[in-house]
Amino acid sequence: MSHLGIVLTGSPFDSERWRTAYEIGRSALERGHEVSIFAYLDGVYVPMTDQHFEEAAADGLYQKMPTKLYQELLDSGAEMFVCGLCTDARSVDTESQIPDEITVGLLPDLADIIGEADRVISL
Amino acid sequence: MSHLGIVLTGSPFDSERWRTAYEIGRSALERGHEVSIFAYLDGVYVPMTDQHFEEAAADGLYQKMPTKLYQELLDSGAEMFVCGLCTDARSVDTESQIPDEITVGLLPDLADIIGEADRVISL
Amino acid sequence: MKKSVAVILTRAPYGRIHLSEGLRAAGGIAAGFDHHDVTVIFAEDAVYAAREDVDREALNMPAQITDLKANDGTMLVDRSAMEVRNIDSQEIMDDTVIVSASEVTESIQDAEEVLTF
Amino acid sequence: MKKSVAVILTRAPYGRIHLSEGLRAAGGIAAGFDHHDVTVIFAEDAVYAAREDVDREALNMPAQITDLKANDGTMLVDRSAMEVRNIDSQEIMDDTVIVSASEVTESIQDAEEVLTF
Amino acid sequence: MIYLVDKPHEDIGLRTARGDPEAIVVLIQDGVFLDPDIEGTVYAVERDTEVRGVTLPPEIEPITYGELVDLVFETEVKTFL
Amino acid sequence: MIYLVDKPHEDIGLRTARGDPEAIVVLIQDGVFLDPDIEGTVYAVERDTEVRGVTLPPEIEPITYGELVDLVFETEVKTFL
Repeated sequence: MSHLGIVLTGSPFDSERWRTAYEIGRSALERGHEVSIFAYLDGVYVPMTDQHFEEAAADGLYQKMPTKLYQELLDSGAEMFVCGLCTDARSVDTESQIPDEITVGLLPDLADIIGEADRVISL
Repeated sequence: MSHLGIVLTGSPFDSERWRTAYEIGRSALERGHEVSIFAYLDGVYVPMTDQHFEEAAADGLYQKMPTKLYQELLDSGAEMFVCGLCTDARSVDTESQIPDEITVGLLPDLADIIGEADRVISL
Repeated sequence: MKKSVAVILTRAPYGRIHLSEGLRAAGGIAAGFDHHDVTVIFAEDAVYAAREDVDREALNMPAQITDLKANDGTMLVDRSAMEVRNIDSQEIMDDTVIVSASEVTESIQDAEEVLTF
Repeated sequence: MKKSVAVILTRAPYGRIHLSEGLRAAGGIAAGFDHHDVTVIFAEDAVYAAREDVDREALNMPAQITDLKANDGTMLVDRSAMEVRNIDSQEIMDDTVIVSASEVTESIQDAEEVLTF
Repeated sequence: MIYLVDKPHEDIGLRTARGDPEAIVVLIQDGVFLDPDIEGTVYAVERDTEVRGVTLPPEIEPITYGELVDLVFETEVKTFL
Repeated sequence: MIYLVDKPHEDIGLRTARGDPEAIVVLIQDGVFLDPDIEGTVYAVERDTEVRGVTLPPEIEPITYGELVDLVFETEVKTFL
């Protein structure tokens, strides 16, 4: 078993990085690896609870919202942090809008992931 | 008196469009014009209440957060809409996280602004 | 007041919401009280989205295009942007019209308002 | 485990948070438990931010750079990105080191991890 | 007509402006780094040039947001941001 | 070493890969539109090519996320996204 670190900086609607991070993270978990995700900058918008967007469902990218896909990662054992300064700046309420499994962290957590993971991918 | 419409699609931290929209809107209001802003896509993150980011204050761009600057626009009489589908998709709680002066609207409101404004700027 | 509006799509289609939501805005503007005249222009990296081989369902395009067409909106594709990206005319969907760079310029000039996504 | 980390800044500095927050991340990584070796690379449009004429206060850079330097981080500027943008060596701040394209390549190659902002 | 031009939309923005003999180009945000080869008047938003430490060539005039608003109501505006 | 390359960071990504005789380039997201002129192995993420309707040239191999993860743990990875 190896350990993959992922740094995620893009918002759910402005780039594909959130989706790529999900796909890579899921594949790594399925292969029995450990996954740690650090959400930084607009990446903290990604795992927010209660995203609804029926109009964009179709068969498309938002058929399952980032809320759902990241909850799946958490349920499969991914470790995840959101940068607390970033959530404060963006008025994301970490109590009510970030899943309980996610740790509100700071840069030392990112430094630790970099030190502990076998590989880090920056998205 | 003329009427300026502004369509805002960028988030507060990923591009400068929110700031440009503020500056142009403020100047138009100071000159006695009417200003209507339609926040669409990640633009709905811009006027969210309770943004805090002491670390980025300095003399810089976030010395006054988007929360504050857009509240100033509202206090000066700007009319503002956020796209309700966009807030739902982003899990923005319009009750608690969007100022009361802002109308949660839909595309017909954008169509009206385009029809009523003398000029429309898209940011 | 009814106006002519150009909606310019500029971004690569996949992984972000701009193409689908730009089209939705175009349809919504055309369907509004004033029934604005809306021309959608696939420009820059958005020309990738006008290709037949694109999975429109996966881009949430069909409903938006139906709404736009129902309100007499038109869709233009910038040939000069296609050329830069080695996209051939045969690759482009039938429900769009391929136009030259100068026709793109003209249709932006003629529009009373321009929105960019 | 202590690692060497390259933090590549790629975006134009003003109006978005990436430059300031990329530098803050670099400093935070250097200051962490492992005291990683951090090299910040001003590349692409971020070379604009390495110019003396830039208002560093307005970009919230000073505190971040102080933290980075206090933890032995270094800042490189990609000369090839400067050339494309007509930026002269004299315009670049003293606390950064201008390096050639191949030195940039080498320092990215040598780094065990790469983060891009 | 006014053409508000930012990077990275300068290609379509300037191309459109070139077709207009009465074009007024206003460089805004990162657009102030551009030095467009174009007939007609070119402005750059003063605040955006200042904060970026950009020295404008003599043929490009600085413009304040207030002046820009006046200009926008005098003629039509096309935005390329 | 693996170079994960997306647009618009292809310049610095491919430039870095060119200096490595054992480079494995993996095109990802909008990077699958690229056709890089480079020695060595080039992959493109399968899902990203499919959804974009991109037909890969014969010298570019599709790769699944799972295969990419395996590859990443076999060698080092540099990301240019």
